[in-house]
Amino acid sequence: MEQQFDTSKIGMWLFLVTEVLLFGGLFVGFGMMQARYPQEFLEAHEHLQRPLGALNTVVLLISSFTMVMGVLSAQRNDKKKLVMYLILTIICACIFLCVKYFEYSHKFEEHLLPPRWYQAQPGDTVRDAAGNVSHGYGTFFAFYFMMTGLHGFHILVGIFLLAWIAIRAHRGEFSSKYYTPVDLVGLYWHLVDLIWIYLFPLFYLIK
Amino acid sequence: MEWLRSLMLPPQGSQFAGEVDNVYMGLFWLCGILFVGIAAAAIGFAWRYRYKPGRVTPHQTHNTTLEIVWTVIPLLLCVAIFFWGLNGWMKYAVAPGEAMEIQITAKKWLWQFEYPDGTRTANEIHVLVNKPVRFVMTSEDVLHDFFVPDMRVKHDIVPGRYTEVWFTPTVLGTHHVTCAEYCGKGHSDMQAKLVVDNEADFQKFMETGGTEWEDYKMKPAEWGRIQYERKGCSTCHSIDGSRIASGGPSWKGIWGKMEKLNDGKEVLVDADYVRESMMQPQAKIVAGFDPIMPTFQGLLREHEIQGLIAFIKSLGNNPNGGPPAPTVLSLPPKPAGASGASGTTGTK
Amino acid sequence: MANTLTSRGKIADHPRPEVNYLNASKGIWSWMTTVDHKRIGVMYLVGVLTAFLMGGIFALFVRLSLLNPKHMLFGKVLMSAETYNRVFTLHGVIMVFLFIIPSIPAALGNFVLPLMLGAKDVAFPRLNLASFYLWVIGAVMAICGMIFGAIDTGWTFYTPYSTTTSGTVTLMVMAVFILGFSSIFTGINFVATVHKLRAPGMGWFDMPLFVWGIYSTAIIQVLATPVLGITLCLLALERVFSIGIFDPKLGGDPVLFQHFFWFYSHPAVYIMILPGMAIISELIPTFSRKTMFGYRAVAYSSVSLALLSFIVWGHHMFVAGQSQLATVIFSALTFLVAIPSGVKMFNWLGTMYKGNISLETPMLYAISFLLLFGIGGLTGIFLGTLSTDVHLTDTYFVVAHFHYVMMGGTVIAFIGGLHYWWPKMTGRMYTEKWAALGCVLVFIGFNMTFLTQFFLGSKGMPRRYYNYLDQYQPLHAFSTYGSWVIGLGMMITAINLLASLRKPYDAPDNPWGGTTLEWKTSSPPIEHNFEDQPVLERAPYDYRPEPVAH
Amino acid sequence: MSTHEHTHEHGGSGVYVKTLLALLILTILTVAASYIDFGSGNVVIALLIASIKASLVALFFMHLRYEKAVNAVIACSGFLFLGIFLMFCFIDFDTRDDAKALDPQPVMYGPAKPAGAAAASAPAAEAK
Repeated sequence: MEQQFDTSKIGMWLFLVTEVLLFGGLFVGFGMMQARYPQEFLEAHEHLQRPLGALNTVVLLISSFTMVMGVLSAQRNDKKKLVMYLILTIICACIFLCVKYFEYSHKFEEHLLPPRWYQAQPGDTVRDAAGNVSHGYGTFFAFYFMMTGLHGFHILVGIFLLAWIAIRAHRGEFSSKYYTPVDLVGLYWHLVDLIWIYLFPLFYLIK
Repeated sequence: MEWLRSLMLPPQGSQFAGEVDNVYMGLFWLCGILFVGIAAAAIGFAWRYRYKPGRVTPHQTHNTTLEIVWTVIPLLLCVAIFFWGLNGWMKYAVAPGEAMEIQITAKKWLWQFEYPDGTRTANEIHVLVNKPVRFVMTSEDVLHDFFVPDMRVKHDIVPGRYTEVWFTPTVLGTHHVTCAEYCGKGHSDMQAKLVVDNEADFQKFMETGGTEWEDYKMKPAEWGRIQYERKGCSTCHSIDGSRIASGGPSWKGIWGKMEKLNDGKEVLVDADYVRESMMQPQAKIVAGFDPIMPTFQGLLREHEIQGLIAFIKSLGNNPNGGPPAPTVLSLPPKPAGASGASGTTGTK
Repeated sequence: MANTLTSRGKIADHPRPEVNYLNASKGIWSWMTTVDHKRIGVMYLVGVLTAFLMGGIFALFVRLSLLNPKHMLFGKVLMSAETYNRVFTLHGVIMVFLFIIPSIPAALGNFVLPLMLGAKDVAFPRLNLASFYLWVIGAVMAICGMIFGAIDTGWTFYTPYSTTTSGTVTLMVMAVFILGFSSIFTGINFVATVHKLRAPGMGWFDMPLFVWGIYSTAIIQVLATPVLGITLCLLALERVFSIGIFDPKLGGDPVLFQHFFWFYSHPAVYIMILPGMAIISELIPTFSRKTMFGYRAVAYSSVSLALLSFIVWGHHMFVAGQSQLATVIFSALTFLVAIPSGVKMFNWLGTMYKGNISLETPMLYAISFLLLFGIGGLTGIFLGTLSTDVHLTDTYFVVAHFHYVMMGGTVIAFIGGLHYWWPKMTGRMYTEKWAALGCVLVFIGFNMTFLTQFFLGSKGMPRRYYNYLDQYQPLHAFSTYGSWVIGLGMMITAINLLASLRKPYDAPDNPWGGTTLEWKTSSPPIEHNFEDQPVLERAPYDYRPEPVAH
Repeated sequence: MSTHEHTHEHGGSGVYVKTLLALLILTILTVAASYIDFGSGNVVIALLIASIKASLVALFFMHLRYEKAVNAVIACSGFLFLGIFLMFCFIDFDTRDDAKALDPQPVMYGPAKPAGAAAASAPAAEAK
């Protein structure tokens, strides 16, 4: 059992590394495009709602805390608390997605979208003689949607995993002797949080 | 060993070729010896120590000294080779300041060259022997690659950017330019000729201005419109009748007209007058304009002048009529070896 | 030579068990739902060999078309430029993504690795099956892309050509994306297996060198493949949504795409060659009956190659428009790769020295590998050296170089390994004479085909050319004749192996006198690999006559 | 199995609460810092704080602090190789010395076709 637990952990960490590199490619792309369109990225990021981003950061951090408390409860054979913490985590995840929904719909209303659909905003200063705005604005939002979208997809997957774990926990399948799935889903959930920790300043804060 | 070099490598056409070939041949011998050693050992051992029932093999797990030796020696060799290659490449990387600059625009599947004076050619390029030449390259569509095997130079051409490559041609005659970055259906047809000329031939080539005009032999007015934009006429002369501030008269409808000059005389706008206006612009100034036009003496070739005349004529004949502009141009002789360029040249 | 086998072939140490992994359960369904690493390995083997056949046929067509510059065959034009571009693209995509990358790790590695470690299965058997199905889905998508459209980008998908050309590029790119995840799952599985499932008594330096090679490969698969995934996603998004990252018309940078692509695809070269080297490290000690010379050096060189492979990708871009500083740095780093490769070569030769070498088919392949990979590796020096690379890159010299490494290296090692483990996998011996003939024909044909291409390239013939100058015709024709010899050799090899399947089980447990654990079970192995958990008594490759405690 | 339980219960709720508090304080800090202009230090500060937060999550929530070393090595390798990727891309982008037009003209879009803009820029650059 110990052996299997260790093996699963190694497998999970390897998987998390692939996730890091998957997002990493997008981070590198973002960095290079930021170097190419510094002014456009600066102006475009003003359209993001910083308070909502901060709120989501706090929500995710709390969800990470409830998750780790869930794992602790499993280690302590406390089934009731485990289920409670898992449900709390799911609630946090849903709040996160709700906030994201409002952010996304705001972007759609304002046509702050990838290049093909981007509509020039009054504050956009990088323009040619005819008044067409630079492609860089749309590229910023393309990256915004790609990266937060991929992240949001991971949250969504996480919700299903958490629900699955919560049901199994409710059935009493986990104990201090066997709680590998709880631990692995926990690791996954923390990674999703960890990626958001980088996404938040990169998109919302950096000038 | 010259025969071996020429067996493996193309003729040497530039100052790079000697050095690149030396490195190549040096590596060839080094790798050849190493390979013969490996092959001799592999085959020799397989024969010398071929299977005999019951033979007991020694239990050699390792030999630290030997292993360090065959790690360190290759490492030193590699460092040496790196610097040898770097040495040749540094020259390739930086073009000398005095190099003639030729602009290359690559597109599917055509090479377009432009000289400093605006002369353009397609799929054929003339350079002067023993003078460094620098190519500034960009692409209109996808990646291409300017590769001249005889010169040992190659560089990708990236759309949206300007990359460069340079060499000093040392051998007269025609060399092959070829596209080395996959660019689609016509990739392998994207060929050009690089002609290395002596001083006299190069002068002759520059005087005739390449081969582009040949496509417009039957359409002199169209050729004139290209010159109108390319030579900068358009900055001062409109073609829609409007007057450009601190510029010259519009060309619309002036053909065959009697123009009033600032000295009170009148002149018929015909081929002679237009030609004179380009060569000696201060000779006759139209009333109401300043004598600000520079002379184009020596900047326009005969076929370009004729094209401009035809273009002005095409912008509207005065019904009173004037002497017709020549419809068939008498053009300078075709440069030797020029090939007909594709019809899409330079009409952007 | 014919009697070497019988002279030392051991009859099964214990009676062959009635039930083995092949007949433990019956029916297609039992195969499709299996989590047995041996069955998954066999399914992978069938898959990759099918892909190899397809890619090989495309290769023969490419060569046939280049037989003469007018592409005439019996008075007809064999293929147009568009068709030619599609055919070489399919050859590249199939060979790289469907065949070579999964060939040794996923097919042979899946079968052999747990056996070598004395394990019952890989760490995550269900993930293993998932990996196989992802491969199947990727392969089906790629084939759909071929049938319902065309793709003419070359296997490198360089932008902006790939973002602007018509055809089923998006579908093909998504297929490769899925194949990438298949590869990642295999990698995760193997790393965890090597870490956790070694037999009792087996320390890291008691592992067979094949395991070291596969382990190093798995590290690359895990670390590099995700970047390929995201690169291809970005490419697909660029095509669909014009996000402006790779296409200069939209303000993107095509050179950035090349960074992204080669950050995966250079390490991928080592995903392809490291397992090949790993097989050779098994074959040479076994057939020399001598312990591996410099075991630790070979093990370390595998890992260091894996790590070095991540910092040299820019040598694919010396003339592509990256900065000159980057070019110089990448060239310097590239030379580092030569060292571990050289160390391996010298250690293999050192192992043969004073050995007791029998030239059965696997060893013939091993010696072919030494010669061909020797040429492939040494010509790499020409391409890593800056001044010569400018002339040679993007020519047939590069084509010849990587075929010497990929085919002369990996494919030769793969077929050698297939012959080595064939008795274990199928329980049958093939006909030695025909197998040797196939090997010799492939070796001769291969050199005919690709040695000529070095000369074509250094003379200035660019790669991916449909039309070529008449002066190259004789060399091209010779190269094409060579491809027919390879085809003939491969055909003989394939028929010989398939014919052996018609026989009853006749392979001994340990036909070659191997020392690693996979030879301690029956041929073919039982469903759970070993009757009893094997315990490592001696280090691998210990050929001393008397058992010595290790 | 008592040792088993013992080895797996790390930290305890006290440590987790402290970690969460630290994370929340750092979040407030980074948001506050974003309203102050440190020039080129903005990026450094934001990424530094993010990295501290990420480390806290990895060390305590993900138990890396208590885990076997191999998991930490795996986790670090991911970031290490991502760093290599980023570093070499930046080396290239930072030191490019194009013959002309160091920074390509920003590509505009709107009514004008990007193709036309790209074609027009070539002669314009030539005239300089």
